[in-house]
Amino acid sequence: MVRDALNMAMDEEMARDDRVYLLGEEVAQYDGAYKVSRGLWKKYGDRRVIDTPITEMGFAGIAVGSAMAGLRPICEFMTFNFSMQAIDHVINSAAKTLYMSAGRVNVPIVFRGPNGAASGVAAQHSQCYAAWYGHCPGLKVLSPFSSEDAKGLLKAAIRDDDPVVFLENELVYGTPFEMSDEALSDEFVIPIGKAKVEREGKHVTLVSHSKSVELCLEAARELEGQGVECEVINLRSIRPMDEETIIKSVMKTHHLITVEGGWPQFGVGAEVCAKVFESAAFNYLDAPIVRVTGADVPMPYAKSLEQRALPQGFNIIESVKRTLNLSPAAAAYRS
Amino acid sequence: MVRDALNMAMDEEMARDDRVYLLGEEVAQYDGAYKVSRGLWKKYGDRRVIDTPITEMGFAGIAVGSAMAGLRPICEFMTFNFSMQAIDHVINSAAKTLYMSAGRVNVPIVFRGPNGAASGVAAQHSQCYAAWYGHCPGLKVLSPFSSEDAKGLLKAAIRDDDPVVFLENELVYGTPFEMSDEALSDEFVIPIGKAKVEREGKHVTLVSHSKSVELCLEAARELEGQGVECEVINLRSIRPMDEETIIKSVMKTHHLITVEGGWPQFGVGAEVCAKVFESAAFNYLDAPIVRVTGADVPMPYAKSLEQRALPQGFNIIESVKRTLNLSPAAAAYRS
Amino acid sequence: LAESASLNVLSPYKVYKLDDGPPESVEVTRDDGLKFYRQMQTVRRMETAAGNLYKEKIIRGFCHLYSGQEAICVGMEAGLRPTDAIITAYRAHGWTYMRGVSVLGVLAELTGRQSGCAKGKGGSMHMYTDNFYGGNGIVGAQVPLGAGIGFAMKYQGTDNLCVALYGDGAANQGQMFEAYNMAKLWDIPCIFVCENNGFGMGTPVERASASTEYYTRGDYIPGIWVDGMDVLGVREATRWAAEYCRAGKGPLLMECATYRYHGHSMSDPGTSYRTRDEIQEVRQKRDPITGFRERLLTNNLATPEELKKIDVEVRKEVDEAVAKAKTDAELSAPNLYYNIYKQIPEDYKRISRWGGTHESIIIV
Amino acid sequence: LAESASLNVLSPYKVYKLDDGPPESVEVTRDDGLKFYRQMQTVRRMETAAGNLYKEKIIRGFCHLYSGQEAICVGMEAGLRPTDAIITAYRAHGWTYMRGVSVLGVLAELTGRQSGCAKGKGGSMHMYTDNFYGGNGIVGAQVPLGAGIGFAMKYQGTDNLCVALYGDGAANQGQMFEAYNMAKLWDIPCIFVCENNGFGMGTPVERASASTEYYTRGDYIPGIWVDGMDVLGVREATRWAAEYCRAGKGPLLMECATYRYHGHSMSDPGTSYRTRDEIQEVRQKRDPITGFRERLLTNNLATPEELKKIDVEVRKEVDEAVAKAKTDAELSAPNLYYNIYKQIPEDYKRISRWGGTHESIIIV
Ligand SMILES: Cc1ncc(C[n+]2csc(CCOP(=O)(O)OP(=O)(O)O)c2C)c(N)n1
Ligand SMILES: Cc1ncc(C[n+]2csc(CCOP(=O)(O)OP(=O)(O)O)c2C)c(N)n1
Ligand SMILES: [Mg+2]
Ligand SMILES: [Mg+2]
Repeated sequence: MVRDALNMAMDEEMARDDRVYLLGEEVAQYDGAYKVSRGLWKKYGDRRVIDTPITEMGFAGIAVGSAMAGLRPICEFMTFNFSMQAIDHVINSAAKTLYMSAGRVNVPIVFRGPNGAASGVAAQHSQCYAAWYGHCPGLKVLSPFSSEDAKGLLKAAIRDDDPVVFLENELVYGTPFEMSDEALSDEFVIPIGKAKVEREGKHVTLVSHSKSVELCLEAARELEGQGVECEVINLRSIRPMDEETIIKSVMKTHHLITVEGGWPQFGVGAEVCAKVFESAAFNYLDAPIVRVTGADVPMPYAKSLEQRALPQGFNIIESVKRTLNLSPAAAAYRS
Repeated sequence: MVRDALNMAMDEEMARDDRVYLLGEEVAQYDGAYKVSRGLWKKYGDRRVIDTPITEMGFAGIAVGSAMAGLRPICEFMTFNFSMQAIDHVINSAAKTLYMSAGRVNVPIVFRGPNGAASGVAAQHSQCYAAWYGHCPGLKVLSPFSSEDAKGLLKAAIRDDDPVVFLENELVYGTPFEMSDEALSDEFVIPIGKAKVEREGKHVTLVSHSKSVELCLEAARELEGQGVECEVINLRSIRPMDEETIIKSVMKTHHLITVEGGWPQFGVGAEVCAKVFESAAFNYLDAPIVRVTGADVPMPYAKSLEQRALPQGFNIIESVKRTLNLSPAAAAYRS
Repeated sequence: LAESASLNVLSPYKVYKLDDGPPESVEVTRDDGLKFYRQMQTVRRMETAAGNLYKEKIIRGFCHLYSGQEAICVGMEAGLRPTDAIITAYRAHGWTYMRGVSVLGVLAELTGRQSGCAKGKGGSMHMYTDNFYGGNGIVGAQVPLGAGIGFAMKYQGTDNLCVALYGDGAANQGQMFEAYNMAKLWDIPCIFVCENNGFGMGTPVERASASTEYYTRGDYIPGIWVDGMDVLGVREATRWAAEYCRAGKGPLLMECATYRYHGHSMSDPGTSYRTRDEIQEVRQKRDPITGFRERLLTNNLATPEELKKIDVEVRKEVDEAVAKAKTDAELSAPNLYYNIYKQIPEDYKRISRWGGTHESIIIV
Repeated sequence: LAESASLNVLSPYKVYKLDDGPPESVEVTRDDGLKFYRQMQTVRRMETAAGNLYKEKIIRGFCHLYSGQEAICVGMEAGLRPTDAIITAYRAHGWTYMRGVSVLGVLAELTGRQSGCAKGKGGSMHMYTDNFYGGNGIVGAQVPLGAGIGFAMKYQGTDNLCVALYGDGAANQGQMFEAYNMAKLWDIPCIFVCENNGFGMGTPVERASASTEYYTRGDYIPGIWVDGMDVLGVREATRWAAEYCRAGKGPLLMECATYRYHGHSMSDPGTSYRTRDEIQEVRQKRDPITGFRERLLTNNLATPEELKKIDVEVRKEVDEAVAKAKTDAELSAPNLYYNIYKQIPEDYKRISRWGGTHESIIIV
């Protein structure tokens, strides 16, 4: 499970480096609101696993300050929605300080927690922050999908000397993913800034991150039956973004669809589009890029509306068919 | 001057509607940190022009609450950099409430203040928030360029029943722009969501907002001498974005360059790219879109570095030439 | 049966920076007594129903029950005017009901159906009605909003006030202190009410607050401590506080000591950070409803039969609401795109999940 | 000449939630006296130079001068260890100097040149050196950061502490109160110091703070009020406070009453919200340097000639720094892209202002 992979990553890194500590709301005695830190307080005690009051701005500031002074905090936001209260510290205190100090003060901190939509938690608890944080130099922004991603990237983030925003997804915390033997090792670290080709294919490229990768893989499986081979790219890293992998794939497939759970405008898909536009892949595209995204609405609570507000498998499948000109609706598209 | 146009807009709307009031740091007795509210406190008094303590989160919350209860606050952030402290109220309290309440509670508020880079104020005081706010449904996001824009759009924003983020630019506060007679009238209101073609041209479209429009116009004038006619589009509204105007122009010129002062990734240019990609204009493009943006760095203080961190006229001119294949460097581009 | 009785509040008030406080002897009429009983029972029953619907997976996501805290919403509402405003956090069901939304309006919101007071768009945390501004999912955010509502009331020249409620966990949020400061500087008619139920999620007050004397934490703002399990004490303190605010003396803090019976939200069993015994003991010794029922009877303000009858009526009302809340329809698909803006810009594109427009999505 | 003297602090301390306070009679040696005089003069002179460079348009943007407040940075530094940490707001020049950056390091940072302590990348508000963490442009943000630095010192098992400074305007920021709460809960060795200079930009304290007794605003955190124009009082109070913190008693608040001679930043004439007479009066009656100079002389700790000599040396040091700060080079273009990350991801693209890469921009 992704939850266990995250737990393992923190456990191993805390064992490895005394400077690493975890703080956040309910991370210690309650084992984490989503049980991601289960057992860590029992194992490492009050000094290294710290329950905070519900004061995000304050504890994020404290975490950043402690990182400036030599510690390596993991700062959990119960969900990233609450990082808005602390965002000034993420951007102005963490991301910009190395630059403002001309390299003197680095800020080795990880901000982590669930990001994007969960189930039935409505508008204030369902926002995706990938594009916002991805916009800001000085940050590294990771968005793992599988258990291996979760473990390898979180370990990389904790070891990194710069501030990392680590966007988890509550909906996959309980998903059982295979873990390779390699991934179970103490030294399994995934490099920041590299995407993963989750599935190779030659007809169309699907670029995605976080839980949406799952949707893409499902769609790819379904389309396989219909003779369409999708190449599925799991971005893993939102900033820096691995444009080489995307470009290479697009030059092979000639078709690109981006898939994400966040809002469409100024989103991750927009940046992917722009990068492809600026690249050599531009001339290889046989059809316009399609962005499959969350709807441009605050998240509604009601189940049927919520479902409609998020990308579904059939949206991807439809989009692939239109892009490849395989569906009767294709003609109507782009009117 | 843009400063006077903004002042006039607030003055007229305060005279017109008793529910409109202004609050923020130094807006009253000091006449505004940048003197945008000059004279309003003298004219309207303590009830309607209110100096706040330096507590953005608190006073933004108070402003939003008062809007829910029937007032029409203009909430000034001394600069938008400080809106990060209050951003939870901008997004979660202002932008989402109409939706969460299924239409019952609307929030007629204007958040305004200078946005983006000023001169020599370094990393924490130079960020552009256009893309961040543009990402979020429930908000309307305006970014005026000229005095007419400033007046007509601010009046529209104040009269609007929804939350509006109004991004000014300190660097043009003192710029003297012509104001038409029409613009001087009490009833001069510019519709939200419409771009303005500042200059017509047939060879290349330059899409921009805020002070960067000036750069585009300058570049266009210089290129005119070299036989290149640029069409310059002033977006005015970041959200909703007037894609029709962009698409129409691109279908005419077949070339597009976006220009903005903010960071490149997940920026305004990215969204423009993606919109064009999704539109009928896609097939009309004869060359890739180029994004001219601020550099992907926190803003440095030193003058020469600061200048390099921001788009300059020659960047636009170079980009136009490359796009139109007019320069010897063109071949090297896109390598 | 007596038409009214004079009773003492259950626990003496504590006051901070105040020369006097609310009277400790209060007058209650038979009618009010029966009304408060009915209201508290309705909230309790409604919450129990919500808990059951959650277990049946008909309510999703978060669901924060108010059981144990009923005396606060009932007592405060009785001490206020309907034109006064209220804003609270996500533990909002009881308050929504007390502000005039029917049991169905609450339960159907929880099931996400169109009879819900936000038509199912808001859910558990986001309920609204006249002079009731939510329902807010962001801990502490409602407090500056409440100060703003109070600000508007003063600006508009009324003598109404706003009550902004928050939990003991929220009490540490910085924006509280920003709101206190401006409310005091500008004499905003706002009562800041801390519902201290002993825990913020799994964290007991002592581990979250360097001072747990919440009624004193406004520093320069006077405060009152009230037993939040005593509906009469809460009503009396509220009346007194409201008068204070209406007199233009500025804001006031009020701490209501209470207890939450259920877990924080439905996914929290609520027994890892406190014992079952502790919960049991509060239920037995301090329950706001059982206690009040007893007082009604011993003071001859009601007969057991009357109360029984109320119980039956309440049960029926809630059961009917449950039935309807289960079967009521959800909003139709196009509603996904309504209520984003009140004033829709010309040519506005509703952007769906695949880059199409509003029109294309609803066909899907 | 006396080797040392025993003097009284200029104004009695006020204490809050403390049984005792720092001694009001303080011992000062001749050496220390001369050192403090030199340090205060250097800061004053450096700020005057900065003001002039600003008027010459060699310094750009914001420039917040510390003139009038010198006794605080000099007195506090004398009461601390070099291994203690300091963090302050944007009014940082004096503190940067006291923490060991040369006058040139400060002035060249202000002129944006590579001899600046942040090589010109930070400017007026962002200066750093060992155990000095800035320099922060966001009002109040440095306070949780400071608590975090203190946290790290405790975590690392040292008995060092952190001093986090903020203005009277910043004192109302919510994040202060969040930091206070956690610092107290966790016994963080941090002294929170409010430099109360009477104004936050154009707003006098009474219009910004519902309570202007800043040393009491930590509620449950004890506090001391000190005359911030008295370098000896500041030193003594700091020593005492540092001992308190080092003893593991948790955080402390300290208010230093002071005054700012210049406008808020260079663009503010600083005379619209206070009279010239008011400024003149402080300069004449409370100036930290003139006053201290007098005390040195009347107590036989220095001769007028010695002080004159210091003045001349200071002037020379600053003048030389000015000359270099004017002529020193700015960083070269590629530096625009350095220091964004300490650990640069493989294949990392430096993205210029026209969609090209690092390489393309530097050719431009
Ligand atoms: C800013 C923010 N941080 C964290 C949360 C998650 N959260 C929701 S409720 C809660 C506990 C609040 O406790 P308290 O204020 O005592 O209210 P109670 O639940 O006891 O009524 C937390 C941490 C949130 N919703 N908002
Ligand atoms: C969060 C934030 N809000 C507003 C500002 C603009 N600003 C800079 S300094 C200042 C006044 C601060 O006054 P005070 O804390 O008393 O410090 P002083 O300038 O007197 O040293 C303001 C409003 C800012 N930098 N950051
Ligand atoms: Mg609680
Ligand atoms: Mg001040």
